[in-house]
Amino acid sequence: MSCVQTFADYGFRALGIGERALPKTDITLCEQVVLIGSGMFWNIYFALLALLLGFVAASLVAFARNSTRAILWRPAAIFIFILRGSPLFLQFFLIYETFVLLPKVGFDLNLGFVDITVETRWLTRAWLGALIVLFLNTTAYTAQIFYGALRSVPKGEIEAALAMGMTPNQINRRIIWPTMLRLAWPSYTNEAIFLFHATALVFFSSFPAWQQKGDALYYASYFADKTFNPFVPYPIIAVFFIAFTLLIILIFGFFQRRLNRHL
Amino acid sequence: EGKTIRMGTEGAYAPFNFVNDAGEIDGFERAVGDELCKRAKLTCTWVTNEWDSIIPNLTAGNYDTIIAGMSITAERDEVIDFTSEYFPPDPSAYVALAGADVSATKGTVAAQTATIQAGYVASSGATVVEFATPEETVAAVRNGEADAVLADHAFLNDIVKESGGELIFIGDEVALGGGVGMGVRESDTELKAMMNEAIASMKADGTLSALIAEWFDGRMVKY
Amino acid sequence: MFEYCADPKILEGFQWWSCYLTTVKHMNFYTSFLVVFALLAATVPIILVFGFAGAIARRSRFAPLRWLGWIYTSMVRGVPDIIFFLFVPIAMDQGIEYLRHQVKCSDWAEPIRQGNDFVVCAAAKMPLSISPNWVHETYGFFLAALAFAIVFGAFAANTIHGALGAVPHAQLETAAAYGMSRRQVFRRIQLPQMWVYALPGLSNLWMILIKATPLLFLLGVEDIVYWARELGGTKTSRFAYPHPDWRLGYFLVLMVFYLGLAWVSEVFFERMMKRLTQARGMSEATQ
Amino acid sequence: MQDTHHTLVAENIHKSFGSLKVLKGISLRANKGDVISILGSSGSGKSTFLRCINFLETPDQGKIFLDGEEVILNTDRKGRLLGANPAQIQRMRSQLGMVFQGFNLWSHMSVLQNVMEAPIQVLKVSKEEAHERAMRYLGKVGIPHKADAFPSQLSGGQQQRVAIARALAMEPKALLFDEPTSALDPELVGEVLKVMKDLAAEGRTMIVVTHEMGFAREVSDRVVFLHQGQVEEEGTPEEVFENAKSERCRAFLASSL
Amino acid sequence: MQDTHHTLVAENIHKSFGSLKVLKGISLRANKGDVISILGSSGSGKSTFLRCINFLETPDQGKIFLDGEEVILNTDRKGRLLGANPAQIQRMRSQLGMVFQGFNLWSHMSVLQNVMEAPIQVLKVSKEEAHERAMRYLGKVGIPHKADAFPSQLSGGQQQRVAIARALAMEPKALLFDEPTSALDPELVGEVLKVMKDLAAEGRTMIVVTHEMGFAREVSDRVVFLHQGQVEEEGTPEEVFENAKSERCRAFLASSL
Ligand SMILES: Nc1ncnc2c1ncn2[C@@H]1O[C@H](COP(=O)(O)OP(=O)(O)OP(=O)(O)O)[C@@H](O)[C@H]1O
Ligand SMILES: Nc1ncnc2c1ncn2[C@@H]1O[C@H](COP(=O)(O)OP(=O)(O)OP(=O)(O)O)[C@@H](O)[C@H]1O
Ligand SMILES: [Mg+2]
Ligand SMILES: [Mg+2]
Repeated sequence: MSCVQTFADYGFRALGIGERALPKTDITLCEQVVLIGSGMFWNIYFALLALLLGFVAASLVAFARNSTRAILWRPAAIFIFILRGSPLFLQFFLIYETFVLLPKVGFDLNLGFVDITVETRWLTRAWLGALIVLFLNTTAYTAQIFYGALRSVPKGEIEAALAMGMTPNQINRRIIWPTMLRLAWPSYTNEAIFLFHATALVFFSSFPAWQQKGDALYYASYFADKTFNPFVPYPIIAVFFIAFTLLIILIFGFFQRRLNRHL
Repeated sequence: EGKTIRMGTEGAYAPFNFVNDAGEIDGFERAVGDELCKRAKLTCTWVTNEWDSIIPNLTAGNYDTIIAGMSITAERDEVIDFTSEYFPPDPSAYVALAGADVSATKGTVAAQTATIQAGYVASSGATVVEFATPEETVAAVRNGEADAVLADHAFLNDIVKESGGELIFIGDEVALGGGVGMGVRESDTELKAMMNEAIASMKADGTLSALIAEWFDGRMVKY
Repeated sequence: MFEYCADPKILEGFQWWSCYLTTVKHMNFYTSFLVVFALLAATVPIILVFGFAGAIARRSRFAPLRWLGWIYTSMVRGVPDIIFFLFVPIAMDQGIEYLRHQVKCSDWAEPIRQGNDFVVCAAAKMPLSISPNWVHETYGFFLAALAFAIVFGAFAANTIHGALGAVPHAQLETAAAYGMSRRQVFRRIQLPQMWVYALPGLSNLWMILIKATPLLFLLGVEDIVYWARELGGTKTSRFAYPHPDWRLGYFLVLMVFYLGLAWVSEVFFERMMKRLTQARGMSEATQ
Repeated sequence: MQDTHHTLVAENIHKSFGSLKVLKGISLRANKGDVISILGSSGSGKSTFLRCINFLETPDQGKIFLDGEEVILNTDRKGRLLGANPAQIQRMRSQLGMVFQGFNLWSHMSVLQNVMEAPIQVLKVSKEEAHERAMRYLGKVGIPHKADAFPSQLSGGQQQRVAIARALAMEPKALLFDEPTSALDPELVGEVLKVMKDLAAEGRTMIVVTHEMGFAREVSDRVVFLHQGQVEEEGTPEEVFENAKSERCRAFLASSL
Repeated sequence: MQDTHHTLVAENIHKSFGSLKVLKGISLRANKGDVISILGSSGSGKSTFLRCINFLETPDQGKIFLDGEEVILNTDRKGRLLGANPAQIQRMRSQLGMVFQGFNLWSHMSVLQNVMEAPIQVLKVSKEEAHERAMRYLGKVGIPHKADAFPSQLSGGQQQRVAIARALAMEPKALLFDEPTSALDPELVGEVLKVMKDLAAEGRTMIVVTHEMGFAREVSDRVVFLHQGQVEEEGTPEEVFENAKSERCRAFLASSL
């Protein structure tokens, strides 16, 4: 079977498209590369969505943490501490167990133009449940990074804004937030990389894989199990991760230069 | 001769092998293994290893045998060698919540990741959902995540028996894999021969059948 | 443990619990907490060694060494730690045995790779098959510590590299202006000043390291996660103390343990940073 | 004692930090067009006084009037004063331009954006209008060609001039300067002082904390010498520089010349 | 043209950064006990020249002699000069004390350690001897009581005095100062200038880049005015301050007074 054919069969297997049965015998290098690559879809999906949502939430949590009002900073501090202080795999486990215990109901969500039936059952599926865990986790880490940056925004620039009669809200939005972002960016780049790597834990530790649709590590360990040789699939997935990590560094570096263009 | 042999097992698959409350490896295979070593005049030490990497660690030489309820399959046989079986082919069985019928075996079926059962369900037309540990597969049935679980009969038997009627066997048993044998490195022909000889002698004098009856709910196997 | 524990089947309530929680298996669980600390204690010095080696390599004037430093820090940081742990320790183990084989059994005729098997002579085994089990476990622990150190050393190297660069150039230049040699400048000025800039990054790394220790069980070390999972799983009446799935409870205990460790660490690092910055009146270096 | 005909009145301002009494009852009146210089040694409370005037520090006691309108302060449970009405404080701040020693330009905005920001956000001026104003005032301080530069690309003197343009663009009733030249290289001091002299000549109300005796002498209508949180000496430049009554003030002036 | 009787000789120093020619052939001779002031507007190359003298920048061309010994420079493959012998450069640096504008005290060491460090490390002086020296020179600059303080606990003026003591403790043949007072508050300038005057009176060889015209006039034996990388004017203070031949120099002096 040619590699092109393999790609047609398994290129999107992680999404459930293509050949149903996974290769069982006479596994070729091509099959391993293609299936592990298709699994990368889920790693990217988790990383991308959790990062985007987490970025917004972390900005809010960071400002809450930086507030002088106890009803804002206390909960923010506790949230950050718990999620930063415990291993991700325990969070996966505990939150999955909680989701499993929720009653399995569906309810309709009216979006005006379309009705969607939302099922609590989705919470136990990786695409939603694991996303929520990763989102909460990166929110906490990012919030801590942003909070640190908030505290190092030059006081003088804030005072200058105060002295011009700007409201706290305007100052937060126009002066503090952009500066905070610039200061936080290098650490935030690291967090993005860590989060991307953490996506490998999704199917590995807690969330079940449905219909053999899993992430890159799911397929890599499948092959390691089938071929009994860890020295092919794991290096393959390592190369995939290195490549995407470099991509992250590239993209974040681009934003970094934009954020620093005035320096 | 008194050679030292390291026996690799999983320690998490009662009643084949598990870690008892004293922290020791226990179970049917412990009993069989110790007896085999005695007969082959070998000194044996026991080690546990994660199921996922149990074969690579054997070929890498971290221990000398796998004695972990491992079915003899063609794929595995390509990589390692098996002794003759010391436990007959054990059918796999479906377990579901009480009240479920056979249709559950065509619904969502839980299985442990990367087991022959997972592969079987995937090709049976049912929706397979894979968990990292056997514990979780049963939990998934209990909490309604899955309609049924497919696993070795011997493993499920204890659980069903003690579930107080919550869980039942459904559908037909499925014959997957061969009998259970001891895995050894292909290059280790000497050890394989010694073990085969010891197994044959245990079969011949009935000790093996007695051990099976003891550990598997009085199951009668004739060797 | 206690006298009355002889027959667990008849125990109830407090007595049952007191016996259950003091089984040998539970004792193993409790001691495995020490394993976590042992791992941390064993790895931190190696991590710092790797970190300094990597950072210094990256600053070297000798280009190949610089590239080596760069490759180490960027490649290893690019791979998720679990994936790294899934194959690198086995590879290291085989590497060590291969080298020992070359040295000790050079007259060995058979190939080392026989199909899938990796076969070295008995004398090259690491540790020897006849060694008692604790040697095997210690060796496994050592490999795990080494694997951890390689991964985290790469991150530490990156942090230290950045911190060395963050020391104000003027401080170094002044030392040079007084006639100090490159080595003296590095040892007397750059190195001591680096810590202020490295500490935030290193403390962050420490926090990550703590939370990565559950991966130990991937490396074959019987750590707290292994025992929590083992003890928490459903126990049939084949066991002395049967119970349903209690993993949730055990994992909550782990959670509390990790949170406590994180809290203590945070307080410690805050104090340390204060001491470093207060004496010198530096503004806190941002990560 | 309400002085409605003065542009800016500070009355009996007290301020402590912890147990340290920094201001012990300082009053100041500025008519429209007045240039008042505040002198004093380091730590005498000059900056704190200026910061109290526009509530960057809340005074412990005292009153502030701007164009006859009193800023309402309430006492909180612990007896501290608090701005009663954030909107009023913001409004009055928008009418007092402040120029800091460290410039405090917003580093992520271009020069033009720096100058346009507050008029748009605070005064709700249209973008076009703000742009037009910004260019006018940048022209006045002599650097319209730097409109698109970022602060980090400017010399200190240029940055301080942008800060002045930024304050001017709010068209404030009075300008407060806190040592506007002391962060500058000697050669850059000149350019900023020149701009300030021009502003004085235009008849702007200005309160200037400074160490530049030449400027204080030449430009101010009145000089105030602070010492240990109190007004030690006050008068026209001639009175203060030539005939200071206070010994301490004479010593200070002697050492600074 | 070798001048063995001069303490410090820089001959025809050239230096470019990229395509920017900063120094275009500057020479300078200092006898033992000479105080030479270097003036010039910002960017004229004063700092670069000073840094070339002790090889913090490697000159592109030119020669340096210290007490008649030439510092050997080699040309690398790209035609750039390189110090041939790191040991020689380190030795000559140890004989030239440099005091920077930003003080550059080592922040992780106490004042005493700062002063003792280089004598111990570079001159291999014993600990006791270094301690004795340190206390002597700290006494000379008037702050022996601050020996155990950390730099951050000192005022700018005090820091600069420690920096001078640190340079003196090497007992160098000549002292190089790069704008030693321009990072200081006006009130702190005085104390540092006083120390420098004392040093001049003691007969130390000093080369001082400064903006303090008063100091240059009063203390120096010779004044050098740099402009665009060249010596535009040179002479005794009287010659330069009262009868500068160059127009550019007259303009500079006028604006600075
Ligand atoms: N936020 C604050 N907290 C505590 N003390 C303060 C604070 N701000 C100022 N001080 C103290 O109040 C006193 C007066 O400070 P202020 O800045 O007003 O002096 P200044 O006259 O402006 O001096 P300088 O000429 O150095 O700027 C000083 O002793 C200072 O240490
Ligand atoms: N490392 C460098 N790389 C590139 N250009 C430099 C470097 N150092 C100095 N320059 C440039 O060389 C010129 C002379 O700089 P130098 O610092 O010697 O001036 P200066 O006379 O000391 O001025 P100032 O009075 O501002 O200190 C300036 O235009 C400066 O931008
Ligand atoms: Mg002040
Ligand atoms: Mg300079």
